[in-house]
Amino acid sequence: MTAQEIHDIIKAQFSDAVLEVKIEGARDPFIKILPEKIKDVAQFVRDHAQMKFDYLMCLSGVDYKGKLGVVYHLYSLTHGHKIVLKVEVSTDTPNVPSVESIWKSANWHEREAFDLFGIHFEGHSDLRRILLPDDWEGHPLRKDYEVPEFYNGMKVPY
Amino acid sequence: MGLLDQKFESSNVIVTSFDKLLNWARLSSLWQMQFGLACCAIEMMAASASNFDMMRFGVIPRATPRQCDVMIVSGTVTLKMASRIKRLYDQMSEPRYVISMGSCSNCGGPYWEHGYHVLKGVDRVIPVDVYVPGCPPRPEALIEGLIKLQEKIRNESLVKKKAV
Amino acid sequence: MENILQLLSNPIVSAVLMALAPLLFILPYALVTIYIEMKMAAHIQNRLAYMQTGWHGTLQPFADILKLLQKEDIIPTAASKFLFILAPYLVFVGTYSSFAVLPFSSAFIGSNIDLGIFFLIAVSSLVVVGLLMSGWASNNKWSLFGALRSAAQIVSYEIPSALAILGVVMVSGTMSTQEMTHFQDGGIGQWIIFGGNLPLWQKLSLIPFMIILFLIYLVSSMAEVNRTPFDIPEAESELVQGYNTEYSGMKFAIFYLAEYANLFLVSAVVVILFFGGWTSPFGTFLSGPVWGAFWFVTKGMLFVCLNIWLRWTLPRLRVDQLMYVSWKVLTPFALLCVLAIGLIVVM
Amino acid sequence: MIKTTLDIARTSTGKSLRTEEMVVNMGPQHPSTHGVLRLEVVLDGEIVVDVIPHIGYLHRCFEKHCEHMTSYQQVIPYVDRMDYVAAMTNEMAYVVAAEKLLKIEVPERVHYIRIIMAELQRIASHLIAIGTFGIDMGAFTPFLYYFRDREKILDLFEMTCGARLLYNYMWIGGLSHDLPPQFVEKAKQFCVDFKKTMKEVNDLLNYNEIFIKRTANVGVLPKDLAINYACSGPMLRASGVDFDLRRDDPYTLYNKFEWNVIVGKGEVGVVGDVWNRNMVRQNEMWESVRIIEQALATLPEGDVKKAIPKRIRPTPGDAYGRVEGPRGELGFYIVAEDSVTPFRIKARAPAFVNLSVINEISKGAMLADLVAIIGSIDIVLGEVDR
Amino acid sequence: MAAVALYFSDIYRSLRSIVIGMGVTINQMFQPVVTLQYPIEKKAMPERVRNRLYMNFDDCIGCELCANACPVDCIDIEVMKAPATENLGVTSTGQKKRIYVTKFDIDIAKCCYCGLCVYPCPTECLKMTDVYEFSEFDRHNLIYNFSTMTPSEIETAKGKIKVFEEEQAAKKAAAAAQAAAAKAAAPVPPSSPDPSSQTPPPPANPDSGNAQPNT
Repeated sequence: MTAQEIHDIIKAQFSDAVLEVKIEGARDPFIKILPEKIKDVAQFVRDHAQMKFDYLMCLSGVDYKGKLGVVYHLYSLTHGHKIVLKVEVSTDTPNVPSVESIWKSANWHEREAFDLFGIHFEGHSDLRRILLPDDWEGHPLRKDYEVPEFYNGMKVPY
Repeated sequence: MGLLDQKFESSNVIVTSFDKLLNWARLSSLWQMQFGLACCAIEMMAASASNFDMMRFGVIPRATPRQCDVMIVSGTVTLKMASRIKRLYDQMSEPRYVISMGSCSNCGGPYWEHGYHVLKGVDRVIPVDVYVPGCPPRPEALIEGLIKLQEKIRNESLVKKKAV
Repeated sequence: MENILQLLSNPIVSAVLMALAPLLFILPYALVTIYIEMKMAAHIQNRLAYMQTGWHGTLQPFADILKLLQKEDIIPTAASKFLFILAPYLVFVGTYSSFAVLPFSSAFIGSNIDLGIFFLIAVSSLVVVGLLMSGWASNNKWSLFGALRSAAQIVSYEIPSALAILGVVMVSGTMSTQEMTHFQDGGIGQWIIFGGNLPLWQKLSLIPFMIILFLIYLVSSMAEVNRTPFDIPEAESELVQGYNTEYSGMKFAIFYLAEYANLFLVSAVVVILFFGGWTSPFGTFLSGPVWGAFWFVTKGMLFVCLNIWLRWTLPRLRVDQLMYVSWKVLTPFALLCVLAIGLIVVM
Repeated sequence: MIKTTLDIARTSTGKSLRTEEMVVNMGPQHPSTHGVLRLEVVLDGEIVVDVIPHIGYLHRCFEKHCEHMTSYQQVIPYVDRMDYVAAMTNEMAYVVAAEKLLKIEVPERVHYIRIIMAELQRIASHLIAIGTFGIDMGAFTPFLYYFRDREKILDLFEMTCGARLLYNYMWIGGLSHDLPPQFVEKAKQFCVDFKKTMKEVNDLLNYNEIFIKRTANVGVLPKDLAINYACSGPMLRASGVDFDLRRDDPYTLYNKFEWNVIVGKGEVGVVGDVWNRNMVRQNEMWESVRIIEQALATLPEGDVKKAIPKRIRPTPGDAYGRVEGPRGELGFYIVAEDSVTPFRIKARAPAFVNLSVINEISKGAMLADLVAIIGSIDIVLGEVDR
Repeated sequence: MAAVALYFSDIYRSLRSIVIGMGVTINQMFQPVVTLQYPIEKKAMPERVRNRLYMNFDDCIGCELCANACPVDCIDIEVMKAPATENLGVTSTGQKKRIYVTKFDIDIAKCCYCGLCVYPCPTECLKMTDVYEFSEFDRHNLIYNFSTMTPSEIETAKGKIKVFEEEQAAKKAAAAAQAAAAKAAAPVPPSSPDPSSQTPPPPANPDSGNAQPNT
């Protein structure tokens, strides 16, 4: 299935959720989804017989300077096609529905995105810091992050 | 420290040669703490494996800190790990030595500049005896560091009272 | 001079001296065995091991012991201090006292008691108490695991090993280790693994059962000394160091010593039970008290080497499989063999 | 009626014998956690009730560093340090993603050399995986045999690019060096020698009955769970999913060679158990040797530095490139803006994803099995924590 | 019955695999050892080996390309533009040195031995050697100072630059005065083609560096 067909199916089902689509000229064709709808779309594309996106390759958080984004790289082991879904939320209220219940692999990816970007995944079963210690302050991969001077009495900068 | 530590006041021929014997024992039976942190751990394993065989120097990996003499900090020490390293060091029994292996544990290595979660040098939490540079150091370089450490031990005195 | 002789004839002094005699053997033996083990392991793995201390690192065990002497003796704050200190000595005593009944040669045995082999089974089980103590007193979960595993393991493997010994006792008709050895005197054909000095048809029919008993004893003895594939109490990759995780310095050295002493002990028992103890394999050729000691130690060391060889070959069993081997394989086979041997001997 | 100890205990205390679950902390320093993984294990006796993995003890801020580089080229040394056991395949993944971003075509010789290096690296990585797995099982000797042979691969690498472990060999659009003169000959010799060791270790470890008893039917990962958890590499294939990126999403020139995808068949246990995972790795090494031999035989001529761009400044956009690393699907998601500095690089580390399944497959296993399961997942903490 | 067969076949297979394993190990025991006895014997390093960085200071032209290429910023260079009148000599590749390099420190403890600094160097003064034995008791000894300029030399250089700058300023002022005078005299003044104006020209840029014959 081509990216265009996938887009058409999604568009037909969730006409108001698709915000932007780029297929021509993109290295990986992507569809930008309304953040609130991402869980429904994810459920739909996983279960749809023609799409069957059963394999979440990668889930990345991105800081677009002023906006935070989550990028879902999907692949179908049955059909062998892929698509990229993107959502964008504001830095002040970075709430995205969790897709953990759809793809279990999203569990740790979402925890990582929460840890490093502060994106809050609603409905995640265990949203804790994963890489950094629990008492760490701030979200280091944000572009405006300042490295703390001390952590637990240990000097951090060189 | 051990049974014989600082039991003698003055230094004479017997004490000196006894000292030499004890130093010899200590330097030729450096049991290594079996733990690795990152890339350097692989080279440390290679140094213990057949081709370089650190056991030639009496280095045996032990899993528990209590029975170890030398801790080879092999890899990046992160802030999350630093307190654990400190604790492991505290658990080791005297006399204990530390070899800092590789750029990361020397001073943060490639992560010294932007590594918000990297401890810039393991010597910020535990005292280090020998710094082995390299990223990662070749197994030979590690062995050379070990020989350096042996030299250092050779010039120590455990038996005599330390001048305060 | 006379005073010294008088002193020596004092029963208490002589008993103490006799009691110290095995130490004269165990210490050098342990040093040599540590060296042999490391070198053998190294050559199996295409490497060299100890090279820097003395010629080919022959002085390495001395360095190790001297170093362990210098190490700080840590007793963890939360440990049960008395038991923690007592445990290694108890382990060592358990092994050490078993040496009393080992007939090193026709002229030397610590104590030639009638129930020698029985004494050995009983006393060597004392090790379990020491291990349990060390594991519990360390206040370390891994140690506790090691101790419990070790208790389960040693107690289970006592059964097949006792049954194997029983089979031999039935053939030789004695429980004294010295008597047992005398029973096998007269060359390789007279060894119990080949049926002892019984009539020929009995010998021939005994051989298969004796070989099975030998294997059973070998396996269970390996389990009793906690060596791979049965080293689950100190399984490095699972339990860090098991029961001796918290021990350092001299206390650890005693554990170490006890382990190697125990290794020789079980090998020596194999030799006494199946391979003729101190008897020369060539009948009267090269026999006598001194040669006897030579043969005994040599045969013992051969089995020590076999143990080492196996250790560096095999992976480790899991705790339930360990129990399976003991209760479902070794014990039934041992019982069967004992039954068969009983029938053969009676007939 | 004979009273058992349990009965006595019950009657004396008035209630049933109380057992308590024990929480044991495994790691960050533990001989079998392959680095600085920490597992909080809830144990009921020897039975594992629950496992809570804690990672991040080696979080080296890889992704932050990438955003501070002054060129895309400078990321490569950091990529090496991510999965330090398989630096070549990491570089491969990064350059595949970057070349996709920059739309660079590289010469055929570069592809061939990359394949040879990646497959050699796969062997080297699997050697460590199986060797350390053997140590977890208590077998120390195969580990040293494998390390001995790994040293030969490292010699080949060292001769090619000068480093033993972290190579900085594959550059965007090419390679840092061409192959040295004796490389082909030595690599061929290695392939011949290596087959012997593999057979030996099969005898010594993989088909040892004790080893089989320890690993068969342990830590079974069913097929659908493996897919839902996005496991990849040997972990996925051992569960019976016939999926290999080298064949199914081809990058470079893997489809030119003749080789098979190894899938777990459950010879001695069930599909998806620890033994199968180990065996998939073992058999993959045979296939890697096959690929290397073919590639060496048909190595084309050419200049390996021809396509290296002088200055890398991609057009804004993003690209996700993935390759089949020794541990599974290794992907790099690169977001570029109009600058020489990467805007964001996210590494999709296979070990990170594979490790997240540990809780599911180790419940009900014994403590010793847990060690086997960790070993069979083949984690590299540098990659898990990045 | 099947269970019984399995029971016995298990025992048989276990014993068999143990014997096979023991065969492998005993066979290996008599193979030659592969150990390299390091301090006694040393491996011949391949030609491309990347270990300690070596820097030939005589050839350095202070272009800072290596510092820019370094991903970990372990090279610390401080330069001063030399007066045009000053002759600093030429490098072995024939390039004229124009810059005082007052500080050229490589923190070898930070270095990641990637070799990226070696390629851009226009005079090939930086290279990775095969020396790997350089462990230290003190970490600060791992910061290698390659600059041969002593503090007094730096002071003199500074003085020279100051003098030169003053001269230049004076010249420029003179030129400006002249120009003003000329402007007053003639409507179209000739643009002053003074190559050594006060703003230094950009130090050798990457492309010109690559233009050097380095293979």
